[in-house]
Amino acid sequence: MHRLSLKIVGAQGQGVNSVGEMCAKGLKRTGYCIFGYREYMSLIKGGHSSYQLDVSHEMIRSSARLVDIVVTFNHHGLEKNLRDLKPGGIMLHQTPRWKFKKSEDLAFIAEQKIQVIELPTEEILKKLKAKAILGNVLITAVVWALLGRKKEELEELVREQFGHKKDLLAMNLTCIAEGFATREVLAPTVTLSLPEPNPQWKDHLLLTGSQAMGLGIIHAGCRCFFGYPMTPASPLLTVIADLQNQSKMLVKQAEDEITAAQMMVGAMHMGTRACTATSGGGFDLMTETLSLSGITETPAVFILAQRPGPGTGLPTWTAQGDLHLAIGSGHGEYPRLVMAVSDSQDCFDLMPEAFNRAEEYQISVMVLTDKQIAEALFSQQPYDQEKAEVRRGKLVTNVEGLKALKSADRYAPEVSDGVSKRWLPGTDAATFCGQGDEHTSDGTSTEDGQVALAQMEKRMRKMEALRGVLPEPELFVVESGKSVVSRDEPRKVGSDDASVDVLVVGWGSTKGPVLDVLESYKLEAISHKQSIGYLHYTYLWPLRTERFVALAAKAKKIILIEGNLTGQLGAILKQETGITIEHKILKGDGRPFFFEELSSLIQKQL
Amino acid sequence: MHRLSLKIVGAQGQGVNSVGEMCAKGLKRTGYCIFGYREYMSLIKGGHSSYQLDVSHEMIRSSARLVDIVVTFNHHGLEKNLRDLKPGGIMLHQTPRWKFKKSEDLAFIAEQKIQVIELPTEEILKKLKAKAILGNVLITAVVWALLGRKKEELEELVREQFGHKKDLLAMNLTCIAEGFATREVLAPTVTLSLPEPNPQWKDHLLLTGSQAMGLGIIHAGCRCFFGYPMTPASPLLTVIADLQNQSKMLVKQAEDEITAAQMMVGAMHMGTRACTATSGGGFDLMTETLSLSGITETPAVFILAQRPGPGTGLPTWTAQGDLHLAIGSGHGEYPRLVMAVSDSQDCFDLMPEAFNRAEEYQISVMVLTDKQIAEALFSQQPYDQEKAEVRRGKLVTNVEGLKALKSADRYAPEVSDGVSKRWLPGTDAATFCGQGDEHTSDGTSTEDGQVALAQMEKRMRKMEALRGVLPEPELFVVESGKSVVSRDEPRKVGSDDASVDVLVVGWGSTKGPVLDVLESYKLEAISHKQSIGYLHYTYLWPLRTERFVALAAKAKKIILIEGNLTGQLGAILKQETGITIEHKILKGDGRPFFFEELSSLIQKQL
Amino acid sequence: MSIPLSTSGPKMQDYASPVPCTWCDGCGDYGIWGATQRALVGLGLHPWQVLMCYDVGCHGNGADKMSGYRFHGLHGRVIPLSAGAALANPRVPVIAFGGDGASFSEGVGHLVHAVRSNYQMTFVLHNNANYGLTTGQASALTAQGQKMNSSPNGIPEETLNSMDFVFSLQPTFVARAFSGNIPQLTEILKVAIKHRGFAFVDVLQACPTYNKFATHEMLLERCYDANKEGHDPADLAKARALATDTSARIATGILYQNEERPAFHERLVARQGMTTVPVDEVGIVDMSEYMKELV
Amino acid sequence: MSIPLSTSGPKMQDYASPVPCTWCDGCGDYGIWGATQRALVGLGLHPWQVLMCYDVGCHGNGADKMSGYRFHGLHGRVIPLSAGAALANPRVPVIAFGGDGASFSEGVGHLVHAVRSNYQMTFVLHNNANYGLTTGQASALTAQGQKMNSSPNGIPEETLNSMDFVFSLQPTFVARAFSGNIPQLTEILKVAIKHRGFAFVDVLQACPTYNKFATHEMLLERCYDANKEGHDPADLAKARALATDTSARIATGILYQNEERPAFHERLVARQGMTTVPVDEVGIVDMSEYMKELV
Ligand SMILES: Cc1ncc(C[n+]2csc(CCOP(=O)(O)OP(=O)(O)O)c2C)c(N)n1
Ligand SMILES: Cc1ncc(C[n+]2csc(CCOP(=O)(O)OP(=O)(O)O)c2C)c(N)n1
Ligand code: SF4
Ligand code: SF4
Ligand SMILES: [Mg+2]
Ligand SMILES: [Mg+2]
Repeated sequence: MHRLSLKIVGAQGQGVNSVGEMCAKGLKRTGYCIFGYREYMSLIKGGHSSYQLDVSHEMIRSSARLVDIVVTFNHHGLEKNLRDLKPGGIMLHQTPRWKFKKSEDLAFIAEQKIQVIELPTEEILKKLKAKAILGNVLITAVVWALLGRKKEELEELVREQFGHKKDLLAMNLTCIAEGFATREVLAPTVTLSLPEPNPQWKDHLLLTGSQAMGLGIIHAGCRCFFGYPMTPASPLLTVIADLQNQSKMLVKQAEDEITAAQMMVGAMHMGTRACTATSGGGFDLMTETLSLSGITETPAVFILAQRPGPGTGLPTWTAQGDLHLAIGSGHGEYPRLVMAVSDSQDCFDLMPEAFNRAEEYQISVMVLTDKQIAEALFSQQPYDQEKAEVRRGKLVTNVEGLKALKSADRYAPEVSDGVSKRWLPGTDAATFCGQGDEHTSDGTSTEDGQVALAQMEKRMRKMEALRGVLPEPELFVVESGKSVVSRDEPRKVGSDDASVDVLVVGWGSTKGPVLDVLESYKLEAISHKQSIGYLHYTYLWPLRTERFVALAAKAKKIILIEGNLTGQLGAILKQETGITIEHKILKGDGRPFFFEELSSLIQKQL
Repeated sequence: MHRLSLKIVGAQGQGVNSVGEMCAKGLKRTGYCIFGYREYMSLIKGGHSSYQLDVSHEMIRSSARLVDIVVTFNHHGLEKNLRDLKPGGIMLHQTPRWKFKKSEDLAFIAEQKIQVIELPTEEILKKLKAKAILGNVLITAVVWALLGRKKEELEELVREQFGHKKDLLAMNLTCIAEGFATREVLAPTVTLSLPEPNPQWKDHLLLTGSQAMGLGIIHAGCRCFFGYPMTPASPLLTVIADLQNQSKMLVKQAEDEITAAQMMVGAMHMGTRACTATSGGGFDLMTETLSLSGITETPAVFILAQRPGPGTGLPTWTAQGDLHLAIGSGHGEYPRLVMAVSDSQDCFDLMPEAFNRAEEYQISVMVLTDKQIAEALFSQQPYDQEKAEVRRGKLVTNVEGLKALKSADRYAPEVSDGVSKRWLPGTDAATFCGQGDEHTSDGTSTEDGQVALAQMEKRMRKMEALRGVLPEPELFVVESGKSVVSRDEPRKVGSDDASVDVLVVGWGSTKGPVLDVLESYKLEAISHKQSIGYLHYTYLWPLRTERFVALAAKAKKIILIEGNLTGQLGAILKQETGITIEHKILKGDGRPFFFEELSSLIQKQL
Repeated sequence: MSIPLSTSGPKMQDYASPVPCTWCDGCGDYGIWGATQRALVGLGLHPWQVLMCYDVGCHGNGADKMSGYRFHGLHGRVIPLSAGAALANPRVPVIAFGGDGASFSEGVGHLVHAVRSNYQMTFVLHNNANYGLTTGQASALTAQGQKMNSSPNGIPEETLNSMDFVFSLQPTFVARAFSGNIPQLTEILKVAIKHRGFAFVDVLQACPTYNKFATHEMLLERCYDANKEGHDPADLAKARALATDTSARIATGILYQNEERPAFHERLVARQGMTTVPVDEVGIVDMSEYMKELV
Repeated sequence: MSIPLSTSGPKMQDYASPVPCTWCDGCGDYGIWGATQRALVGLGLHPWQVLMCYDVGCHGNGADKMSGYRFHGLHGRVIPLSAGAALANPRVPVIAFGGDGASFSEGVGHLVHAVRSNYQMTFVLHNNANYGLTTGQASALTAQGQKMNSSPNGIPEETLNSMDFVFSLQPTFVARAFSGNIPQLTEILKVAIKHRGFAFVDVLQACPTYNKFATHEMLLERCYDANKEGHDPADLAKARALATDTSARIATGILYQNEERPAFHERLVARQGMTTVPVDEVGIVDMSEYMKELV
């Protein structure tokens, strides 16, 4: 797969994101698949940040560690990001009269044949009497020229954005022209080689995981969102809030996470669909509510956006360190469902399912995401709107059904799947108490041991029922000469799986780089041409293990890949199956897996 | 072992606890071992409650399901507690002209040869012109007479209590005399047979687990206690608060659990010893702080008193359902120590260790207890005050040490056990930042991946270091004809353990009933005379597994006993060793294991 | 708030529960429990038309002692739970019951923000000035110098002046009542439940078991009906003064009411003109328009 | 509070840190940061003699930008953390820094109880009237009608009157300052740090990036030094009026101070007469007397 990587770096607030977004949009429209990745620091302005775009005419889902071009807004980038360049890479900077002084840097530039290009942005803008902000267009134009793309493509973009402001548009167009001209002067022979575009990408959406999740939430019929800002969950709050005038959703920024969670549970009890989103520390505060909704059997949806902990940790970086938290937090024993998204497709598709499962099983559903997914930019096929349905399980709303209800139906323990009927305040029926104390079937508090046990067992039966209906993890197989093949239409277990020699197991945002890496192998380059399968867990608790056990039994080697230090999925797999995964690729530095990095880590294990 | 069981029942506030405590004290002073158990409801007055005393001349650590006598304060007890009686048992009640009417009750009484005795308390008190409260002494006197004990023993007790109030004392003595006389009239031939007393018990302390833990905390040099009321942790708060004028401790009832936890961490950071205590729901709220102290490496001690969840659950009953909570809660990955007390000995002995480990490893220590331990009454050998020591690990306090410090010593990652130096605000040394963000060695925030990883790994190394020094679980073995023998002086691993045929595994408050049951077997009555070992886990995370693995390999059968529904210790044992424990005795009704109940459950598995 | 009236009025027995009350003799919770039922019946509301939410505490033990849709949640969290419910369906009157421990300690932040947010709901404070259910610890409203469970020397903190506090938050409805005056409390609750926005009803509640400083007798003696003495609930300054100063006598009644400020859900720009409420709106939403923006 | 004076006075450079500040240009946090160091030097306190605790937020990013013992904890929790530290060793002055988001939303309960508890500590509110670090969401102190991140239509809640709120809690020290007036803030902090009990210092802080309604310029124009105009901090009624009403001008300075009420730790009956503080007392305690009671 041909991959071109652009990295725009500079101080936060300097325009890194603007240039990144403009390039991304332009390239996608031209017919490329884009994967965008942002790095920034936990402060407002001035922190060194970057926006990286990995571009291909084929599907691309990860970032490379080394890039073809670094575009830097300030001199820090010149030094800090020099070693992000591939041999022959381009350093495009804007620092007048910059000279590398460190001998290592000079040696590196010479050895790696790095091409350093100085763009006199300030000078040009002065000449054009343009405001500083127009530097972004100028830079983009230079990059565009280096990419060998047409000026018109960029012109169309700015026309779309500034069409209604004539003067501004004119100035933008001037900057584009100037950018192309400048490139001809400064670096006429330097180019970044893109493959031929593929028109299939033109109609794709370009969105972050947070945007995708926001759309998924709205699509799912969620009508109330209770949030509290916390990176990397706040972008979702912003997305949902910004869409409220369109979606007419009720959006509340609560006074804290406990409030957000309680409001969500209150709204769910009343009968709408509601959710909340937070990160680890905020989620800790929500866990008492999580436990409450376990006993009241209130549907609930919690989005848990992971970042590295403990404590405040690395607020603007990524991790997969809160799986055990999602599974083990909240006092007492009660059923719950933990699922994890891996990309913009999941972000959309899984949201209706989260609400459906929450309502069908009257449980809390935790949807794990992470900073990487929340802020990465995906090229997404327009969503299929026919797939989702609203399933509300044993919710009674019709008049006859309501009339027939007895209070004691609410928590009737005699149900084999543990799920009893549910109906809503304000409907004309026998009333009950949604009860946080241990209770009898109509929600009366009880201290009777047998009654209590029956309720406990009733609730816990939901776990077995759920385990029975949840999909097994998805298997992606690399076959000789072929791309990654998903074995999951329809998702099935066991016997018909080709046995794989090497079984790679993972979850969450690691899926992107793993698939990119496996796809790049196509088994040609791999010694012994072993077959490799990637087993991706979307549903993490309750954990289905049949497929894993079957594959593990035949695999010569199992490799666990997780963005945490202890191998949390590995631990629960062992807890459930007794199988120890000896080979682990773990990561605890707050960064996602980069393409080459992961590729070589996997290769080492093969 | 000869066991006599008395159960006093009635409405909360009627005097159940007074009579129970008086009997307990009297019997212990006379030379008996007492195990007291309270049941009551989550309301203030009127709820049906009980105080059960199991009495023996030998060590006794559990309650029987069936008792020798029920003393009831009201008519509810007559019906509700009739079936708590053994064949031939006594129902002593105070309801004038009570007649059993239900045919099942009458049949039960006849078949089981229950002796029903009506004590005309009201009438007698009227005759004596005594206040209602004196009914308690009267009843106790009757019981005392039935037990065949001497009047003087009881007289001494009331003399001790009321010696300074002459009139009251006289009236108490009159009631005792009247009680003995009444018994002669009402039931001259009815007796409760006690074995010969054993003077060894006379000097024992009679205390609840909460009292024991309070003493342990004070003994450990803990100087600040930050609490918030929540059953079953509130009795500890009450104990500590009531002792404050003696201990001079700083006791603060905080505004909520988050505050209590934060204050504790603040006080620990400043350099004193502090702790907090709560139950599951309150602990949920503390978990963000738990995670924080993971990254700031602040010593912290959390007491987690378990009751059945989820939600409010059964607030005044017992459970062992929060082990996974203690291990898995709090976002991110960080080291922690989880230990569980099992009786009044542990409650005292483990507290200094909790603080020592917290300070040595600069981690949070969670001490699990439960309602059963918190409120049970134990006969406790006076504590050995020579055992405990204060170990504060790498805390630097001496002038030269302080002078030599650099800021970067605080979180220096190059330490093999993960523990770096610590020193206190207000001491004349280089200063640092106790940092909740990921940081460099002096506590400066960092966003550098390598620095972050080094700190993560540093902290996680504490787990391995800790695992190396924590004791293995204790093994108790039943040998032919002998009582339970502990194999643990000194605590050692593996090879020298006699292999046992049946390995019973458990933790926490189940230890008492398990030992009582095993002791009762002495292998005589058991088919095939298998040897049985009880492996008791005090230290639960990190989990030592060498001894378990060695014993499991040789055992013909392994039985897991836990007061929860999912087998939480079993799950972590499997996660760590891959060994599945097939046979499980689990309990989720809020009650502790009763002696006969557990005995027959174990027997069934043998 | 406009409450739909049902054709056949409910009766007291519709609110009856087979579960007997478990409060101590003389507990003020009986009075609040009785007045609540009367008020609901008086408003013509059937049990199925209301949602009552309970905090944890002695008062919360009332959750299963009457009919109606109810929810018994966590200690200190009844306000946000109720607010969430009320936002989801403002057509159903939501009444929250909470203790002083819950409302001025564990959950005081929720009270602060509910007042300033003016959610459409009623909050009934069971103010017994202590933590009843956990057996008599001090709350922020416990008087100085009282020996309490876990405070054997009395509390070292200042007692919080709850009314000054609530008035600092710009409430739209403040009433004070006494658990021993059921008729007055009933009338207050009727107005509170119909109030547009957040109605704060502080009920001074006798707790003979643990509160020895503000007893039924003391309250009976010192409480008076300010409305009867001519107090106009529209007069904010007077209301605040009356509410705050309880040194001589204790003013009860509807101390302050202002229905000009819209309730929270009415202030949401995005939902102006909506005729449905969120519970009506659950269904798959077409995303075509949203997707267009992202191509 | 009596602070032990050291023989050789500290200098400004003792507080210097090699870590450069990361606030936006024109951020009021610079002023507070500078004034804090000046105040400490002015009081003769060496970096090792104080503990500074930081909440999470833009202001909290200052935790590693100066010397001294410091602790950087969780969002909304700086007050109880600091109070715990101060209780453990009241000899070390403890200064807590927190944002308005932290103090009036997530952690508002702690503020309430710290004021009524009168812990021996200083609390410096970085009041930029928004959530800075999470990129400009509204806080409870954000003005009406402002479009903020996640509130594109402005906030639907009422803005909280923070001073009326704090005064309702019977504070013993209330000051207001402006981040643009470093000399005045320095003097205020010096008095606050020495105050007996909980000193609440509200610093109106410019946030050019997200706060467009209470800008540096606007504050510069409207703030005046009330003490210079003769306001006596002992006058509670006047102090409250000055603090609460900011419609025309904004009174700054030490608005209220009362040192007659003992600090929390001084009010503890059990610890009367103790000459040690809890950090001095860690050691095994003989339990013989306690055990005697239990035989
Ligand atoms: C998180 C949490 N902390 C503590 C408790 C224990 N608890 C139950 S009720 C209560 C307080 C009761 O006081 P109040 O709210 O005044 O109600 P009252 O019983 O006086 O009516 C407490 C602390 C709990 N259930 N949950
Ligand atoms: C429990 C928790 N929730 C949310 C956050 C995210 N967060 C970080 S700072 C902050 C608020 C910042 O506002 P403020 O306290 O006013 O400080 P400022 O940045 O304005 O100085 C929030 C919500 C967090 N760190 N922890
Ligand atoms: S303790 Fe007080 S509040 Fe609780 S039920 Fe008894 S009297 Fe009522
Ligand atoms: S966002 Fe505001 S408060 Fe934060 S650093 Fe920038 S100016 Fe200061
Ligand atoms: Mg109360
Ligand atoms: Mg702020």
